Amino acid sequence: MQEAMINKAKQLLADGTVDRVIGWKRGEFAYDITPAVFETAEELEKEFVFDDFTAANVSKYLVKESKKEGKILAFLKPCDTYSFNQLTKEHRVVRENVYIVGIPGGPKLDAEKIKAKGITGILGVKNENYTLKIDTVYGEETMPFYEAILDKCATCKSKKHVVYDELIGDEGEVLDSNRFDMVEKLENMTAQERYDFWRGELSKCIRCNACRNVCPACTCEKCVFDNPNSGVENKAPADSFEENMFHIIRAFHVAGRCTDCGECSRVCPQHIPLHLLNRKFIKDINSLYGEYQAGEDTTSRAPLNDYKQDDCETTVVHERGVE
Amino acid sequence: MQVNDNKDFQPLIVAFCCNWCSYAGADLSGTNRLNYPTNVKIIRVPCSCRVNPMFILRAFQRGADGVILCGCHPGDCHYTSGNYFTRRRMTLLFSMLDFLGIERDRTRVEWVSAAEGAKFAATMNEFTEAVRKLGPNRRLEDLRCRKQ
Amino acid sequence: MLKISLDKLDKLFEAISASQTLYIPVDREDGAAEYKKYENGMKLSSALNTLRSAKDFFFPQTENLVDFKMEGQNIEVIDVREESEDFVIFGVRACDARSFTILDKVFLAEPVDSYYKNRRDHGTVVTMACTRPTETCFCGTFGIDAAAPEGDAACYSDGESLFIEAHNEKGQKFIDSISSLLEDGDTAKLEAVRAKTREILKKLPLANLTTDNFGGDKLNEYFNSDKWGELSESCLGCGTCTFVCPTCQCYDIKDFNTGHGIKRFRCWDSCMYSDFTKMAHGNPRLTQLERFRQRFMHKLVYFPANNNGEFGCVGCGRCLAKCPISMNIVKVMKALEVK
Amino acid sequence: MNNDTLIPYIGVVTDIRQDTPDVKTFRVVSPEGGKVFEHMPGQCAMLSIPGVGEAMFSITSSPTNKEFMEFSIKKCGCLTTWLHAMDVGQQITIRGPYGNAFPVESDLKGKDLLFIAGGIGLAPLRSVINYVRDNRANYGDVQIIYGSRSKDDLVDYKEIIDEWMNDTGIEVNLTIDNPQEGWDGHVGFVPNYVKELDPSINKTVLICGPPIMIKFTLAGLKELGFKETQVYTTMELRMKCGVGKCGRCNIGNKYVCKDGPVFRFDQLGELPDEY
Repeated sequence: MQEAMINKAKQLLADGTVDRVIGWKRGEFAYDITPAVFETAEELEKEFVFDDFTAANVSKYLVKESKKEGKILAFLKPCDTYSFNQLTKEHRVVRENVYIVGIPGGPKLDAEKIKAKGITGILGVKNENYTLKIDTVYGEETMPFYEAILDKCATCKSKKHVVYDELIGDEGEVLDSNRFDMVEKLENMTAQERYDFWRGELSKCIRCNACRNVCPACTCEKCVFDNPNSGVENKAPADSFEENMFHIIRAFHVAGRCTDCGECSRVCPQHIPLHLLNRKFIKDINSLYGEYQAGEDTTSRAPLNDYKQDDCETTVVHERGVE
Repeated sequence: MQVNDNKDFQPLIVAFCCNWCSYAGADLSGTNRLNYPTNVKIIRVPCSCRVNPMFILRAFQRGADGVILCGCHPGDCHYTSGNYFTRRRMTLLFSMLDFLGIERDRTRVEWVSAAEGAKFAATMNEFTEAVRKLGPNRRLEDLRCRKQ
Repeated sequence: MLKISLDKLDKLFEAISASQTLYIPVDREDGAAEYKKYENGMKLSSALNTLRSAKDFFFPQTENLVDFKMEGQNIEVIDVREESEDFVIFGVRACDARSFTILDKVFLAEPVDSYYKNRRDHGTVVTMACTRPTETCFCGTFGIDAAAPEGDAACYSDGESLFIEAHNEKGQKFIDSISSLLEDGDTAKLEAVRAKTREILKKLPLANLTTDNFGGDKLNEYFNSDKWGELSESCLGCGTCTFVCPTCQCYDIKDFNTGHGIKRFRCWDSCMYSDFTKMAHGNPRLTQLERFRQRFMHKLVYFPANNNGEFGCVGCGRCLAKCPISMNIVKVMKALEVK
Repeated sequence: MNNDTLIPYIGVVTDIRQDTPDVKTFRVVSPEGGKVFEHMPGQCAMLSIPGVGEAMFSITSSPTNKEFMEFSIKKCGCLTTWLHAMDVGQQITIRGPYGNAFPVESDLKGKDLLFIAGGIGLAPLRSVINYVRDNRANYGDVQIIYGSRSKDDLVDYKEIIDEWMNDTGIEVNLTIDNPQEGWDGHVGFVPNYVKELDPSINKTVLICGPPIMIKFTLAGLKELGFKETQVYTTMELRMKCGVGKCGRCNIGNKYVCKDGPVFRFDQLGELPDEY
């Protein structure tokens, strides 16, 4: 696949269709891959990588990149195309300046999951028939491939590319995922249990803002939490309230726009399952206002920019589920 | 389930009232000499839809024990559709607060028209009582703001 | 050297925590390790290092500096400082132990930061030698020996016993307080373990990384390098690297209005943030390139320039593991290096 | 526990003078009367209104003034707007003094001095000028070139006219950017005026003003034959601690709050261009 992508990129650069390519660059180890822009065939040849660890969603970079001169080639996985489509819908990217090549999606691997197994000194990771052969300083280790995949890939919602100019591989389909299972499990707990669960998770937050800065839906020029005049600007969770507020508002601000790409949880250095907050909104929107998948199209009205006269009242919250 | 009724507890209630209906409704309940608890602090907003979810959270931060949002009845919004958006927005916010384990009875949306002075007073009485039963807000408070 | 059998660790922790607060690294449900206040029954983590660094103990993420009461035109200043309690941090790795020396250079330089010094005076750092370093480790680059950590007292494990030795008075006092549990032990096996660790350290992928080409004298050369654009292009501008870093020490001072007074607190800040240097009239670091450059120039050039060649990095590898886009000091060093 | 520099003192604002439409000068004393602390010309202090903000301002009064400190502050951000709105009697918090100072007791002693200021840039230099005036025997000739947008924007105009201009051995040259009714002095930008005046190259120069003015004036001075080692300036960047620990006001490895704010141009030349 990597070979095919490099060839495709080289060809498009050579025939002048695009001026730049956004993809992923090899790192020091097997897993530390950095999104990068390539301008020449030599750079592509030397550093471009596409493998089990290229999970980063590059669509947010296109907000900036698509406004530069010339056209850019972007390799987008199915989940990335949803993010890109949503950005197009919000007029945050210049669609004409991006040439999208759809590439097959995951499941992608999570180095943290491998490390959590106690495997240290990782020098190389090979996938042999869905068994990972991990070469380490302390000898070879193995683990099942599916135990090391990213959480976001384990609950993949779609293998379908919703936008592309060209496709490498076959067209995929929307999947019947079990992504709301954990949300449901929490909903069925008591309020006290839910409170304890979230306090445990959110108290780990170090407010590095990685979840916000990586999110393809968070594209405000100036975030309310960075604006000294907003009255809520804060840099560190000085109180548990501020932890809660940041995460509620972060998730709320992307409600109805979040495509569930899972980047927030992937980048969280403290492994907080932030995507559950976003999914809760998605689940509520689906059940209360009709099925809606952000990024699926570029024309429909977002659920929070829309209403029906016979929408349910807020008391629906008080009437359902466990107290 | 609260064991005691917190009879002595005086909750602080913040009520966001839309300028066109609910604030006038509160006014009417006053001119009609209807009683509602002094614990209710009214903040007038141009439309219920002006209320950003952050406002609700900030009220809790600064010591509110319950927050109620009052607006025109659906269909009667001065700005045609503001309260429809409020309704969706607040439904999702309340659902999220519930999801985080914060007592769901601390928040409420009520539609009060300019003619419903009696409803305003009754709503405030009932809501204050409900919050009183819950006791002080502990799950969404900022400890720094607690008065020693 | 004095030692205690590893299966008597509980006894040791109980003894320490009887007289002062003890913090040890424990495993969290998600597999990461973090420092927790010791309570009976807690198990020492076997993880190589904690997710957050140990700097929190001396330089917490937020701390109250001073309170103000405002009344009319008058202001009352309330000093909220209190004498810190005595505490022990157990199981600090060599890299984090060195980071305290670096933080000391900043906070204990005149004028001394009394908040930091207070905790530093009352805290005893008990280190633990590494036996299983991992691929992201490069403490050797900064002259740190993972098998012989610094700290007030150091511990070494040979798989059966834990050996303890003091490095200074504070460490000796600590050992004296638990001496009834300790006995003299033969270090032959321990020496073998340490030799083995040092062998492994030599084989790590980053073992050959050196600081030879960095330092205060390279200021303009590296500042004007054309590599910064490429290196910083995918930086998200988040603060992960700074907040997990044991040596990052920049802070912000903010006021919080509680409704009945003002709390002035300080919190960690990150040079990666867009408002770090923003003033009313403008910002000298307008793009992520300049902010990114600042972080690495500080560690590799500015800090050694001001501190007799000591670098502002200890090679703990946290930023290598945690950066959302995997851009880190090692990649920067390799890209920048002019031989 | 010892005093910590991060814990401020209280200062009382006893006088507020409207200097120009957007600059006010505040007189600050301690609640018991007298100065809150001693300083040297060029040093700064952190002023704050709790809950509003804290920022670094240069002390514009001379240390020879034993009764009070003065700060000339231009309204441009959150805190300064608040300061401009307050009344006499208001308490503020103050800590300092921070930074180095102009070398008035060493390198500048016995020298002929040339002060070049633009707009609010006079604030830090006023401290030095008055220090020199009060220790007149220690210094040679003094020339002051000061320019502003208009006559109304000349900070401390009254003091310049009434005191500085009447002193012997002090030459004051004022200029404004555009012609204006009631102004018969020089019209033109500071850098050009400096070249026109063609000061003797034996003088030591102290310059402060907008970055663009400094840039062009420095180029002009070099043309006239001045060396970088003869020219001092004072800098400003965002600061939080004031003691070189919070890590944001650095230019290269130098902290403006601790190693500055006064730099000689040959020192600045060695540092990266990031200010």
